[in-house]
Amino acid sequence: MASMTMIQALNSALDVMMERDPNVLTFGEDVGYFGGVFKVTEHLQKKYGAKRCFDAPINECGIAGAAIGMAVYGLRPVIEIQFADYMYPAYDQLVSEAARIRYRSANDYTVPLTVRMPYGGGIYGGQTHSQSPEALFTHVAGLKTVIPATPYDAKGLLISAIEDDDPVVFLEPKRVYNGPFDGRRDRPVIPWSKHPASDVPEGYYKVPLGKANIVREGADLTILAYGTMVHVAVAAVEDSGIDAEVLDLRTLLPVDIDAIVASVCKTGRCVIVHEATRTSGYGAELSALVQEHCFYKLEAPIERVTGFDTPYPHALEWDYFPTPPRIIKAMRRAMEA
Amino acid sequence: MASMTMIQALNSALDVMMERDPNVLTFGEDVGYFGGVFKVTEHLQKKYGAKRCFDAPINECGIAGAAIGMAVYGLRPVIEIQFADYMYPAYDQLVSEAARIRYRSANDYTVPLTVRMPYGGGIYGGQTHSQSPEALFTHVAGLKTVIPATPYDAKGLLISAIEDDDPVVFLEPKRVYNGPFDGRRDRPVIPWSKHPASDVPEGYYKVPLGKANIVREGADLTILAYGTMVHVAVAAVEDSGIDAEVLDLRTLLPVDIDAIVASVCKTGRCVIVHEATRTSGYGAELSALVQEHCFYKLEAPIERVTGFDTPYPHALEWDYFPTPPRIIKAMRRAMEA
Amino acid sequence: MSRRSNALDLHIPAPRARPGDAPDFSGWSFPEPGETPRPEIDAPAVELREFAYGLIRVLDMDGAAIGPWAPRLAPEALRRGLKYMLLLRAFDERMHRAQRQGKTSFYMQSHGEEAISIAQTMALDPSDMCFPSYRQQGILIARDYPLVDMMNQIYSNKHDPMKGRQLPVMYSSKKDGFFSISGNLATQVPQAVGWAMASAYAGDVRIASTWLGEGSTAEGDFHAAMTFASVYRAPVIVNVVNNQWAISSFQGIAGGENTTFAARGVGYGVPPLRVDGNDFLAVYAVTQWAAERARANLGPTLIEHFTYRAGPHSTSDDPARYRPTDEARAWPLGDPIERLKQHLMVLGEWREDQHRAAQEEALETVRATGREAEKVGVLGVEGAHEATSMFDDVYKDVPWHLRRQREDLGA
Amino acid sequence: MSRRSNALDLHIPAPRARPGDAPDFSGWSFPEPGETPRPEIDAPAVELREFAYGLIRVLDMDGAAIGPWAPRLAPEALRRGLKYMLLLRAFDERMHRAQRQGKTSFYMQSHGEEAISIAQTMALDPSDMCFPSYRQQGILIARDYPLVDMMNQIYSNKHDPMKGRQLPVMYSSKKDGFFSISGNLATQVPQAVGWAMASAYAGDVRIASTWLGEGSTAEGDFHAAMTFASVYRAPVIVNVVNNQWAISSFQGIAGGENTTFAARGVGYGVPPLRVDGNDFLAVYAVTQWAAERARANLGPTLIEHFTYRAGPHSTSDDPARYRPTDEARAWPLGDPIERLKQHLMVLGEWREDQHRAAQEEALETVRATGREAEKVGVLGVEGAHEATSMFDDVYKDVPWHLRRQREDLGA
Ligand SMILES: Cc1ncc(C[n+]2csc(CCOP(=O)(O)OP(=O)(O)O)c2C)c(N)n1
Ligand SMILES: Cc1ncc(C[n+]2csc(CCOP(=O)(O)OP(=O)(O)O)c2C)c(N)n1
Ligand SMILES: [Mg+2]
Ligand SMILES: [Mg+2]
Repeated sequence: MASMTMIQALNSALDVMMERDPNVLTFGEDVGYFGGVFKVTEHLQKKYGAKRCFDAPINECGIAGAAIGMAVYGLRPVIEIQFADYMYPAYDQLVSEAARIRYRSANDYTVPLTVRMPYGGGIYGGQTHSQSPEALFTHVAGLKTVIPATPYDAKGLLISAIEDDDPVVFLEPKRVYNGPFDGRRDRPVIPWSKHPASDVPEGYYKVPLGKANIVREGADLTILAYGTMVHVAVAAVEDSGIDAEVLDLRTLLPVDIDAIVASVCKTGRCVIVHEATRTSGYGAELSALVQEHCFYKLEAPIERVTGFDTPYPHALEWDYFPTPPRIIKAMRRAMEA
Repeated sequence: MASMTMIQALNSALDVMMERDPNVLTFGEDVGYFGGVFKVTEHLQKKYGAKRCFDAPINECGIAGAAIGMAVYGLRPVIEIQFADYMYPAYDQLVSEAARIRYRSANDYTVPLTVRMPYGGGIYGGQTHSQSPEALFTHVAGLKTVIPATPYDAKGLLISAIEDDDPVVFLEPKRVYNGPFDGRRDRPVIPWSKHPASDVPEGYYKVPLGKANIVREGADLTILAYGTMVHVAVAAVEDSGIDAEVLDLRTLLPVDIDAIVASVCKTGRCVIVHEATRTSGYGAELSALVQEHCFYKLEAPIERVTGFDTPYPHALEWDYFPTPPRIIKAMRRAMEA
Repeated sequence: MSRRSNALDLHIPAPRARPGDAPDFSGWSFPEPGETPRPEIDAPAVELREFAYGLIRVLDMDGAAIGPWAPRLAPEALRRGLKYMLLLRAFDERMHRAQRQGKTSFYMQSHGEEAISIAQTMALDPSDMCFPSYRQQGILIARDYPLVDMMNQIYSNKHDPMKGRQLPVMYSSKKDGFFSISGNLATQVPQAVGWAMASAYAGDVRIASTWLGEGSTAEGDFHAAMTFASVYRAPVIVNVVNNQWAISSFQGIAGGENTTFAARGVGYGVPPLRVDGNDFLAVYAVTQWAAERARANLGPTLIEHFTYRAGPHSTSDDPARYRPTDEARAWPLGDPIERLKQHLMVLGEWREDQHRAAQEEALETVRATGREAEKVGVLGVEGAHEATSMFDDVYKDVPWHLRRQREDLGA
Repeated sequence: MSRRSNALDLHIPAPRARPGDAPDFSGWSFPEPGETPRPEIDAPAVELREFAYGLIRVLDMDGAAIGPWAPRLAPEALRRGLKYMLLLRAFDERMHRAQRQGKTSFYMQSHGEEAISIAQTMALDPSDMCFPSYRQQGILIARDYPLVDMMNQIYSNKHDPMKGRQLPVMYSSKKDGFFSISGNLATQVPQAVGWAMASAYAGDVRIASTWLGEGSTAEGDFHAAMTFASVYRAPVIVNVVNNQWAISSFQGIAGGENTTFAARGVGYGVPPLRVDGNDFLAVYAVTQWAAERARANLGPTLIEHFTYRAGPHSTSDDPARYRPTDEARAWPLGDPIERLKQHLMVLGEWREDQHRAAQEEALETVRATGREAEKVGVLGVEGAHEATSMFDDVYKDVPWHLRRQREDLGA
């Protein structure tokens, strides 16, 4: 066990897998010598050589396309899209190709590919370094979508993603790379080392895909969240005095429906939190699922607390970011309904 | 007034607008001499010259990107993406650029662009000529998304889209291009000429964006649909004997929330129908909106009848397509709940 | 609008001839067969630039094989190539007709382009990996993939290896090194480069080859592929099949008015070979050159195959609506089957009666196979595929939401 | 793994020098200043291919202007250019420091590349339209855009013309023909082509010019742009600023190991000019040539500006982590400001004391403007922008769902 930040945990996952399996390699923009703009691939080129960890041309379509070809060959590539905001040029290769190849070839060809991308705001990154495009992946049959919230989960989920025989989009909440930021800007961000989920085994382990985590048990209301918003939701619960249960979904697709249903049917109230724009965000799917499965148990309308339907505005990002007070307001509405 | 198919109505809209406004031009793959693979741009090159209606290289990114530049210049380009399934290479230009330019330039530059694309299945087009990607647009702040269901609406909405000062994604239900196919494959498709909404003025008129149409009034249940599914929903209602109200949304973003709320609060039951894959489809947003606005009026869980979460399977497309029986089943569930 | 004297003007390329016009290939000049030198496979790319603007030809119009590019191919191999081409053409004709008869939804012929897929497959190693577009069904034929399985797929019947999920012509066969064809143009090209990089990564000996139409070179995927291939010196052959037409748009709309498609390779520092695509021997020879170069770790080659799409784009279009009907006949570089036949006859290795017999044999094979496949079923036969099979292979294992949807459908 | 003797191997390009190594530009050879001929503006593209592999130079290293490309620029214009460059450099330095002081979130300098944006802007018509990347702030400076507004944007203060919505350096000014900069690389390039097509469509006289880094040429948008520009002969200048580095990756990773970036133009049949980007006069001259060509309806030109990024990529990276710290000083083609200064001095049109005064003036302008902008506010001042202004300009009119979200936020 070691105390790791999320970056260190992700780096460790790659290291463990490259050590275990010569078919695992990683590439992307600035991923090689430099170790990635967020340092997730640091030391890997030095340790495993330039052929296993290298820089790519600035062409996300090519990064995804080449990785698909490698996966078809039999390798297990892990690619980095420098920011999720830059995944759009790769979108066709991911949606029309990676996601469909097993199906259209009737299981003849498969694409064991992992696509890492830092997502989310709160770092003054402006419109093109802050986006949360998860719903653009959850709509795509054939892709899995994973978002960790802690170092422990980040490593265990990334290893599961790499070992998965289908393409996995692995979104990394960059705002909590270095500490479990909880949206309370008036307090100093505590380092990961003070958080129990930063205790990370140095070797191989997995956190299974498709399983949510109950971060906090509660009786009165369920909060569904993932990534950065898990920490914000927990802070909101602390500040609200409401006995809410917080679910960290961890995998968005396939989502852990049993955990969701069990919790919401128990509490009868549900608040969904995400940072992505509201309309057609993943929260809409969660809302639809919850009302489909828990209709008769619901005592209040399901609330969505989300990013607004605007680009992420640079200087106004703290007005855009779903902070604890916004979540608490929704919780109160749900409790009072 | 003339009786027009949807193709003729769309062609007429382009003709009217090119006649009225020298800033309107249209291009895309096979759009010029050939008049488009679905003939929507037929005769336009001959009538207006090759500079106003022309073929483009097979590069959807370039088609969108060049059109954005033209719109920034001050023209009102209408581009055709040959099949919605091929919009992915253009997705970055549409999402990161067309949708954002007004915002990021603080209203300095604008993009009055219309992006036409045939969508939907039922023509044995297989996985890559059948997709319904509307939810990938409704999630994007800065885009409007429009889907007509009849020739009359197609022309009036397309003219509104062209005159709109923001980028509009205009999805055309290709299965009803030539007749209001209603999913009843055992009956011959009636031609548009037998349908009242094929009475189309030859000149200029508009159908406003953002306004739904009540296709059928009813007291017991509300069906929310758009495009091809409007006709399928009406057929389902006919076959079901249930007194359902059918709303043709026409514009998905901004959606006509007042019409939706009025109807569902009246009926207390809601079935949402679309052809796109279910998870994170636009139906999820509709479901979330309905439960947010009509929670206390709902007497049954909101039902979603959608395409399955698989690629569109060529030979099994009639099992995939949401047919009247599938809709009726959902209606019954909603009535009996 | 009155135009200023210095007004700018927009140029829209147009083909020389449209329906009603006479075909016009005048003014095109090609190097003579045998005229183009054959460089060493390790020649630096900078020395190969001019190949982008010439045309490598081996067969002259009388059937003689001339010059340094003439491959040393035994008559037996030539006859095999000819027979494959005859089979491919017969197959295409029958399947095109089958679509007209409503037995399938869609078909695409490779009429006029047969030399490319057949000669290239023969020049490659059987274990080399192919990433084709939808017009290289000849690869499967030359790799002796069961014709009946191609038909079963075209008919989407219950033996369809793609289980009814794919468009008719979008084959896949891993054991034959034939990658699953995509409906999205050009996506296979960076994948081929990635596969080739993986082969190099693994210290393998297999190379990759990929095909796309001249129209498809406009897609960004082509640029991605060329960039990656150049940067990592991937052992891959990128084949641009310039058959003059996309659907209704001529090669000028794809960027062929100001230069050749082979010249795209120049832009990336990738050796560009331009070859008469209707010349079986020349196609074979350039492929062999490029394959040897790739195997020697010298990286990618771009080959432009200069040819003509003699048939319609697909069963969905009528070429008479956008080009002169007799353009194919006027094509200055002839028909690939006729030209190889003539060559074999000049060699004294083939006779008219043999040719007629071979043609008849191809027809009979196709006919018999057609009967076999039709017995299994044609498109639209209910129950050919379990509806619930639609939920398989979306993922390796069926997740809960698809299980539930499968139950819904079953109910 | 034991490797077969004929095993393939994967090539990963690497720069010649990394931190700890001495900078290594040995073995590079450039044509002499004045050596490269100047073709007529209507020369066919085929005759211009070799320009992709040379380097157009006017100024020699002693400050003399030599040869057919030497532009006829009055000393007054040269002094103006020099002063703009001095102002740009002073501005960059101060803003870089401002970021270090926490007054802004982010900054990007154009250190070492000043000649490109300044000389090009001067060679273009003021009404020509520019589609820059994030490193051509010199365009705004040479178009006399208010420096204080640039700073207001950098500080995201309440006078920020982008209303706090954009990253600091992503300017926009329609009245100055400066397109809104995107955070997504290369997207502006097809837009510039489309704008140029629109100008030609409308019979206008204005042309477009666009800039992207050598790293960004790898993006598919560049291919789209070059294809469209070539096909429709768009009146556009595509400028590739090859400053040797993307972020941490050298130009070999972008595909510069096997050829030049100008050569990309060859691939599309677009005239490719390659120019010493640190030579103010040469940059001016090639831009003038390309602009005249475009205005004469002769279509696009691709210009590769060969230069060196002397500063960090942005305030977010430390170049000492990936390249030798003294690489910039070792750059064989000098510094653009020093070289123009020297030229003016050789002409007898400039003296050291004038230079010092001009430098001081630039600094003072920046200092004074900085005070003015800081008085308005720096990043993080609460209330600089109404939170609810975030909902404006998503659409022309605010739709119901944004109205509701605005109310929620207000509440
Ligand atoms: C991304 C994408 N855009 C458009 C299409 C529609 N389409 C199918 S084939 C075709 C023409 C391709 O022409 P070319 O590349 O020259 O190949 P050829 O058919 O001549 O072999 C087009 C436009 C598509 N399949 N995919
Ligand atoms: C689509 C996209 N991918 C990646 C990035 C991240 N990124 C920003 S700048 C940069 C390097 C660009 O290098 P180059 O084009 O050479 O321009 P330079 O910075 O040298 O001027 C990268 C990778 C981005 N902004 N957009
Ligand atoms: Mg073609
Ligand atoms: Mg650069």
